[in-house]
Amino acid sequence: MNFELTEEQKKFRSDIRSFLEEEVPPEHQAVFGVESEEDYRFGRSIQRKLADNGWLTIGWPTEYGGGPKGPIEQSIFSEAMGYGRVPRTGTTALNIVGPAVMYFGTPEQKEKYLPPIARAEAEYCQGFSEPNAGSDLGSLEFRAVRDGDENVLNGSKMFTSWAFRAQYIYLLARTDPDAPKHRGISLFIADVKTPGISFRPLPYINGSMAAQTYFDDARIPSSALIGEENRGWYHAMATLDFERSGLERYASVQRTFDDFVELCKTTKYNGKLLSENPIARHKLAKIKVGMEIWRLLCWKVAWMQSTGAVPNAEASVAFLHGTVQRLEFTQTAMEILGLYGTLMHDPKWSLMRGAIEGIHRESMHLHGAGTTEIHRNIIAQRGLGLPR
Amino acid sequence: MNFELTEEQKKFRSDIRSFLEEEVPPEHQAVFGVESEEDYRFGRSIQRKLADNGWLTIGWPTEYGGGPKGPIEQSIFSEAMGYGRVPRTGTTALNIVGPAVMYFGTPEQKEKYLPPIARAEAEYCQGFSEPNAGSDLGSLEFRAVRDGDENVLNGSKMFTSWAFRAQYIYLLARTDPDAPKHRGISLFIADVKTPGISFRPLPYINGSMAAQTYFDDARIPSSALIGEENRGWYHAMATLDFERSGLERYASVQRTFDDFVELCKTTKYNGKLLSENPIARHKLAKIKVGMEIWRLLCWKVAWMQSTGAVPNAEASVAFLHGTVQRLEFTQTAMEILGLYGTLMHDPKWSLMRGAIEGIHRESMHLHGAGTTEIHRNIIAQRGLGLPR
Amino acid sequence: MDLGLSEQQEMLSRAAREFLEAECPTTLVRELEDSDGGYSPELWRKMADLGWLGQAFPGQYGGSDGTLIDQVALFEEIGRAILPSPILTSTVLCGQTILYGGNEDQKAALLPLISRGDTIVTLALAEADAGFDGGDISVMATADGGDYVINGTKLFVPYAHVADYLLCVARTSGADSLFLIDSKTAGVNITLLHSVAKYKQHEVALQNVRVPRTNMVGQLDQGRGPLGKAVDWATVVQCGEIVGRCQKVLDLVVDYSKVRVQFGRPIGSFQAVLHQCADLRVAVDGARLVTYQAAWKLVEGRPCSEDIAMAKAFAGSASRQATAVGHGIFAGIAFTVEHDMQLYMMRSKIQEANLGDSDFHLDNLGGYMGFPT
Amino acid sequence: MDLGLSEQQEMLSRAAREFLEAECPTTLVRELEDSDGGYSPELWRKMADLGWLGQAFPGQYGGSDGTLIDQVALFEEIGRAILPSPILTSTVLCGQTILYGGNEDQKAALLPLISRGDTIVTLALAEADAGFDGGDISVMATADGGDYVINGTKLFVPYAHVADYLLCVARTSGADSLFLIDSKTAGVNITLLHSVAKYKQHEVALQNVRVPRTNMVGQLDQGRGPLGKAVDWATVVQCGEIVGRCQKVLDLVVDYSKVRVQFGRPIGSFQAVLHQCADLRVAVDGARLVTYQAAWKLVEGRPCSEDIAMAKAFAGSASRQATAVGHGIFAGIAFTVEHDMQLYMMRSKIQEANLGDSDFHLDNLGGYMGFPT
Repeated sequence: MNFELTEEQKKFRSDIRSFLEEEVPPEHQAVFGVESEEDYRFGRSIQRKLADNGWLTIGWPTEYGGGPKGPIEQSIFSEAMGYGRVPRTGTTALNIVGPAVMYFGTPEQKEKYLPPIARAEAEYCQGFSEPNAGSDLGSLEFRAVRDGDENVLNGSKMFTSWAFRAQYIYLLARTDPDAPKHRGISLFIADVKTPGISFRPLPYINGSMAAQTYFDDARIPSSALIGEENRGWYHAMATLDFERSGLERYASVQRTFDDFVELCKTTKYNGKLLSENPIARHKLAKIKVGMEIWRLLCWKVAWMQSTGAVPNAEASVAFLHGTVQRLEFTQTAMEILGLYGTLMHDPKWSLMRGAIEGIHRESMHLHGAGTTEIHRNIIAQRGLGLPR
Repeated sequence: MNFELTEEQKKFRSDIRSFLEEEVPPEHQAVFGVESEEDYRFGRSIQRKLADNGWLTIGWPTEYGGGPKGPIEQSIFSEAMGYGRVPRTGTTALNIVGPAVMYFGTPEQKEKYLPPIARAEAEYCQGFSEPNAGSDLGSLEFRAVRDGDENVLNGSKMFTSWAFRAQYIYLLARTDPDAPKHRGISLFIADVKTPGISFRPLPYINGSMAAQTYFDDARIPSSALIGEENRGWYHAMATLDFERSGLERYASVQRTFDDFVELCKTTKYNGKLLSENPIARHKLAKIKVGMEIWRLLCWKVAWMQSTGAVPNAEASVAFLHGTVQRLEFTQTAMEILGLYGTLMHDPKWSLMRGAIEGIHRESMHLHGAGTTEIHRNIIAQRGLGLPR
Repeated sequence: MDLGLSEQQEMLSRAAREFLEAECPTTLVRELEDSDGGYSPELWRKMADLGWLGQAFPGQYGGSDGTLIDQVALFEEIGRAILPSPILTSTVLCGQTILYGGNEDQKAALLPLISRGDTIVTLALAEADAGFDGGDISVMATADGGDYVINGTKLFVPYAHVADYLLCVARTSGADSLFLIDSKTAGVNITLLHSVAKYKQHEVALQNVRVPRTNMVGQLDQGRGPLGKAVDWATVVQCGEIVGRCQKVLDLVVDYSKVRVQFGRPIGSFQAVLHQCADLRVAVDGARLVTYQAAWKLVEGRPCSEDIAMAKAFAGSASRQATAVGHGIFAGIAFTVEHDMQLYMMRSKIQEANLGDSDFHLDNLGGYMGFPT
Repeated sequence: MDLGLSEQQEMLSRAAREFLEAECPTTLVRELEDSDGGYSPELWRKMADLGWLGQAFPGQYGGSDGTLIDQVALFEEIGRAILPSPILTSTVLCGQTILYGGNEDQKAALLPLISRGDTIVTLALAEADAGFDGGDISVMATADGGDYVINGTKLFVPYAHVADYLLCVARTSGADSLFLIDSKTAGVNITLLHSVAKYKQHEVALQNVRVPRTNMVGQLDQGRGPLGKAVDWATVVQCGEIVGRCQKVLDLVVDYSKVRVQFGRPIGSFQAVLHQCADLRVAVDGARLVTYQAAWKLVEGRPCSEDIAMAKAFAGSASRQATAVGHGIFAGIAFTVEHDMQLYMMRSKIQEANLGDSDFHLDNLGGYMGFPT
């Protein structure tokens, strides 16, 4: 048993931390979401530098220009990115599309899609959810019909994050309407400029801009099919496992928690430091415990991956705990802040640039990567063997 | 709107409180369950005195020797019994069997069964649950087959509280195995001395003694059928509504809470009063709020009944809140007590005669009158109209 | 015992609900978020006509002689509609303070104006280092001839930008006094704060603001008396507003759960959803009862400090629960700005913090229970 | 990084589980509850033979040179089996104290005896007005010639009735010192307390108990040093025992949920049941990780006060959750004495309180975080 990194890994951690500290000063950090064009561009520029340093794809197999390190280094990278509050960009490409193309793509697809991702030049959005297919993703209605060497796409996708930044949309479409629910679905990569694709802006409450996406007889080349036809559901599930630790999310919350603890030690209210309030002390200690549990659960996933094991329930355990924990932290912090919790990023009076109010909104994201209910189902059914 | 009782009701409350204070001194109070023979006999003797005072059946219709008061007085009575920690006896008879006989019994049955109940002379146990029919009571397998002017009973009943005190068992049996689930069930009252009925002791963790009850060709007169044949399920559900406020349960917990708050104000630990611990203060304040909510939810049920309304979801709301609240209180109190929470009724060292440890065990009764899950279903489906 | 509203109160509630459903849909709420004023003067006028703005004032001051119970019932509807307006600060907090502490001239002059909606008054109490209950007030009022000169900065002052008067809590010789400051007085500087739900609260910087002595409400150094009573009253009203909002969130998730189908079934048939709804129902029912009990006791003149503390503490937790349940059940769509759930969530932050959050009231309650501090 | 047990540790765990499943079924646990001794001398002997009783002692004292990680792994199995025995107090708490604080003679004399199971030592620390961490100790030890004379009363002393020695924390001149008291010494009065799970803990009244100076463990007035280290060690072991018990409860409810049919379906297919199981799994996984992390840091000689506090605080909450989930899912039958769930619930109370409950450790943690008291 060993809870520590190797010397080499520690060196990597220290290098990336130093790099990010220098390159991402506080005014450029994303306290929670990525709100502005400037934030986005800045985030991309950082990723390009990370790519130049060989770090961006450190968890990728060497044959695709990655590595040559494994899941532990990938996790160190993610944790550092989160703790450094680097504005998030390119994550769908790096964590989802890249691995899918590696595992299921043709040589041509690999050559076309992977290098731009690895150089932080390509941005992808994801077209999985639909208006009538949320947690029940298998019931999707979006159609892709083969017509010669093209596929004709029709339907609508919800929650297309990054739609207005992306060059590509990575999507699931029903290709065999007669097959059982999960067996008639295929994966595609579509250029967002394809005629027939349009986006309706769908701003999120965390300040970032997503879209609802409409496909009206949008024709894409059949060469954009990723993997086997009608096996898309299974491909998508398999590549979910690539970056499952959730360390980036954890670390960004940990950073805000650490800042908040510091704030409580230095801020007086009604003549007393916030940290002198025994209730605040007790609650923050409790949250510290929950945060540490979160960190450990994430690292357990990373460690399992490093041994070649496929975490499944374990990733849901980490995700579920994190979602609950983040909400508890932000609700508690809002209470400790009192009236200051009603301020957003007020130039004069906000504490921590409104980070607590912001992360409180972010914590309303109780459904990311499947709702918390779905994660509970995964844990119970796959992890504990309960009947469906 | 008026949260207060009438002068007359206050007088009644004050009378019954004084009576119970005098008649049930601390050494006779049931801190949680009724453990000993002596407790039981004492409880019965109090009920007989209450009957003499005309209070025991104050909520019964006058035609059956009750009242002439209504649900409010009934609730005052229940609350006083709980707060006075009167050892509970005869509750199945008074709250369940009595009303069922009143509503559905024949004149002969009323004459036979009601007066002994009203005089606190009859004790009943209840035979509803079965080994394979817990929350899903409608799936009961216990059979009653008509044979001439007798019914032959076969099967087993679980959780027969009071089995060893009772003269009668009030039970549900399947009389038409071919009818849909809830439509082939009938209600009976069986004398526990009937040949073929036997009891296996089933002690509860709160110290009281129940039984698993076996019926092996037990023959009871068909005149013991209560109400219509095959309508027993509906009769049973209808008479559940008689005393639904749950005030007795609430009040007994409130009493322990009040005692505990007093204890915290007077007991030093590590040189400080327990009440000086700000975390204890905070938690106890929170529990006080939850207890008050419980009281109000119970009284809302009582008040609804007093207006002629039939509380349904409301009774489940009160019950559910109470179950959660009691557990929270006892877990918190155990934490505040530290090592003292590991003591039962130790003659020398227990605080509050081990009441907190005892009520902690009692609070493991997370399933009484249907599991908490069932109450949530009732609230959601009957109260909020959610689909089944 | 009668735990229900009277027929008249039920009528008031129904009428208010119908009025607000017609006049204050969430589209208006969104418009008002983006407006400078943060409330609709047109709607404000109608509210005045309905008697809402002087609901609890005596008839002699243009009021409707309503009780706190009536006001809670009305604010349940206001909370349900998440109506943005200065009604709580102007008619309840300031109105009640003037009613409790003002002299006859002040009452006769101001209350009818407030009641008619012609004058808006807002309470300037909180400061940078002190919560709503004041702690040590740093804004100073110094006597100077027949005037007082006021200096210092107030924070979180709602609707100061549209207020005709600021009811300002300031330190005088020995303790706190209350001053009505005409908001157009020289030296009053009002800056909008960047707040959730674009709530119109402000920094109010007071620089040598000169106020005639006759604008003092209540006696010198005794401002806390009437203010405390008004805060008690307003806290109960705030609870009513929270209850109304939570009930609305419950209604919304229940309606959605009946129609949203996933895995071939309405999601309301899934226990996980159903149980969250049931638990929220428990919380809302409880919050409502404890709120009305506090209102009833205050109306009856009974001791009610404990009850008020319990009401606000529990309403706060019901509010957090409603937010979590709403976002959990609506899931993805509730994370979008165009969905209404965020409107309720955003306001939860203001209402939970306003007039003391759960922890503040639990701390008070601990004191009432006789625990040493 | 390696968050798993080593192959050898896995083997130890498996062997321990198999052994305890065979030797310590819950029928034995029930028998031992009702026995006077509260443990099985026969089983105790076998545990000694397996090397469990000297698991973490150096080989030179008859131990197995195991680490704290090995011991946590073993105690997961002991917790799972809810094995009643004095192993925690004798070999862990007292054994480690002697190891940290004893002189060579004491170690050479006692540790092999403890390790072989021939001698049982128990810690007499808590008193009526002071928790396990002592606060102000009132039991006094006064020097008298070559002896010390000890007076006062200890409470909650586990297995005192079968202990050969009491390791007693007593006030000497300036601070606390540790004394090994032969339990047969005149003036030692041991009274069984009426405890949950019939746990054998005692009042130990000490009346002019005379102990030779050579029985002092560690230096005069410096007993807290070795004791504190042993308590840290034992707290992590206690967490391991809790994790094992919670895992067992989870396993039991999962197994039951698969086979118990209600409404025509196994109850595990109902979301309400399924989600409670999932949430408990999260808690148990988390408690295990944070416990092993504390163990690992202690083994590595790194600062670990925070980690120990976090482990016990979280294990305590996982334990409360396991109790509630177990009783909630087993429902009615778990309320009967004949069902095993109550055995786990009853022990949860002892294990949660032992060596500081969640609130105690959260308070410590607050201090480590730099919050003022």
